[in-house]
Amino acid sequence: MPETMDLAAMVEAVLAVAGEPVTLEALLVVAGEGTERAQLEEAVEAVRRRHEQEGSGVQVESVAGGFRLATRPEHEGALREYLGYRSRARLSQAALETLAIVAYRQPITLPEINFLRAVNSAAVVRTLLERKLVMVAGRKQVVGTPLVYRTSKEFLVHFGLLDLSALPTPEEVEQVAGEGASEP
Amino acid sequence: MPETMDLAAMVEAVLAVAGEPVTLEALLVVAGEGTERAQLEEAVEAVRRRHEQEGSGVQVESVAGGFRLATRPEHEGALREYLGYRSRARLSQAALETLAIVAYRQPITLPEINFLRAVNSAAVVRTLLERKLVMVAGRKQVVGTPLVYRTSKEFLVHFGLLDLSALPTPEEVEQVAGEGASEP
Amino acid sequence: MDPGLLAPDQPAGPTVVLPVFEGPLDLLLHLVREEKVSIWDIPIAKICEAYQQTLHEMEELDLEVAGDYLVYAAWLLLIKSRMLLPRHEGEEKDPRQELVERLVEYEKVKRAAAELAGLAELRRGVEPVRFAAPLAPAEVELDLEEVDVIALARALREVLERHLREHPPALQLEPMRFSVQEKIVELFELVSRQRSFPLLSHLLTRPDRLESVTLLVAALELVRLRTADAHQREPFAEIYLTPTGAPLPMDVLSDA
Repeated sequence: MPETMDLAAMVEAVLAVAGEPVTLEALLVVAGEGTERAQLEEAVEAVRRRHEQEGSGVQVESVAGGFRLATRPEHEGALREYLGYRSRARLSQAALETLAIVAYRQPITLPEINFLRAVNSAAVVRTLLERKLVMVAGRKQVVGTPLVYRTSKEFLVHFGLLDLSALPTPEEVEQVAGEGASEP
Repeated sequence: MPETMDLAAMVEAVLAVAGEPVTLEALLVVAGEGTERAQLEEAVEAVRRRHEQEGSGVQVESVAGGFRLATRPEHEGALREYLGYRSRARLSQAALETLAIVAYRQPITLPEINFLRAVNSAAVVRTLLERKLVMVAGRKQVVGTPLVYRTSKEFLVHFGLLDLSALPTPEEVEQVAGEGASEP
Repeated sequence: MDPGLLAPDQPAGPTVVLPVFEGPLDLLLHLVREEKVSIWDIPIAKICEAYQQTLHEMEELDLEVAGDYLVYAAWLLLIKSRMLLPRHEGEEKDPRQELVERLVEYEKVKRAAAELAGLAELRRGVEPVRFAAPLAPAEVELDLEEVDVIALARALREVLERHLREHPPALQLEPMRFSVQEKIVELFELVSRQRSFPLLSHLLTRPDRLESVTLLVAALELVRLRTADAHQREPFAEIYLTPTGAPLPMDVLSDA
């Protein structure tokens, strides 16, 4: 029954990109005229069975009046491990903002960063220190003698800059990236 | 060999969640100690083979230095129908030319691109930056210290390349350069 | 194309179909191919003429002929004139050499672009999967590898804009440089002298915006005090002030 298998492949493709439960009605629309409800039900079952085989890491779930493809509970540990690994090579928006402030306003203290971001950025600064993008460059001689931060050599290497004067100016960014341009 | 199948299931779960290329190194970290590189390669192959069977709507791709689960081209129509007409816009001829220049000559500056195309390409480069197909990789140490561009990871994913060495060589391009190349 | 889709009453006559060119090199390559000549031995006079002819056609079609095309038109003319000069064996290089080199390089670019287009076409419909998972990353994170200086500079701009929104600069109050009372007296004298005083022209020719504003308030006061009438023939037309004959009240005069 090749037709069911073709339909099954189509169903799996839709479920794979949907990111949310897909109803049988939606699948009927996608399949177009000439496809019976029963055929689609069979196709969904075919996808389900295929993922019950050994070696599959995902399954078809029936939820909220529809179907979705989801990982299996037994892989939760692996997924946690993977997401942790991935986030070590990533920057949050908060980290990017803080890095930008340090890059353009260095040397700068944590209270000054907090003032600009209006959020306590201690944890983010710690992350940047761990990633070696930012480093401590002494203390500021004001009340509380806070630590001052600078970008590191690794920072320059990562962004391909010879020195800090090579950071693009706001005007340059506007020209290159079309910031603020009103046309679409 | 149940162990390979267990590893394969774990690999599939990770790929399913990642939605982006996952390197073998990442999989090694996730699998933990005691898992050999060769075993993991075998597991990835097992996932790949399983999705080459009839009835699968997804495939394992080797792109941008890793493995990725993605849909197959034959379901484009179904996906477009389901997702609404949200299919990525094709790149213009100007964008393709500029991208080809960046891809083969990176790192490269805007004046160099302009020279090769004999047309001011600032707007095109801006579009490519917005689509994240190219990125700034620092500056060139020549008069005016212009920004230099290179292709991104997204570029490799977009064109289905494992790495830059997977780009067709100039000789290969020469061979296939038939009528197609001259059509506007 | 479905012939039924064609409009039945299209104007007859030849229509010029001009391909879209990506620039002067693209146009030149097109001409070289159209004239079926070798790129290594371009008949410059012929190509030069065809090039200019195409630029004319583009202009007639109201296509924008950018400066880039004109630079090449001038270069072609220069090469053409150099070709006419006698050259001695092995003394100078062919005047066409640089042009040929650029054309060859550009042809490579076009082929590579076609190659990329082909690769992209094969991948239409290839979309990354989004399976449901028990754990999702809490926050959208950026691949450090993909963060460049432009992303950095944009992030700074966002911070500064947000900061400015949350800490708007204190309202600056300018010291009063003109008094309404003084202006009432001044304007009253002007109106009385002229019988029909063009208010708008007067306001618009003041060098200081603050003075114009003060004068406008003074004019409204004059009308309110019934010492002047205001007339306007139509919206946005000149506003004329005419004296009613009534004097300025004493309190205005004494405060001024």
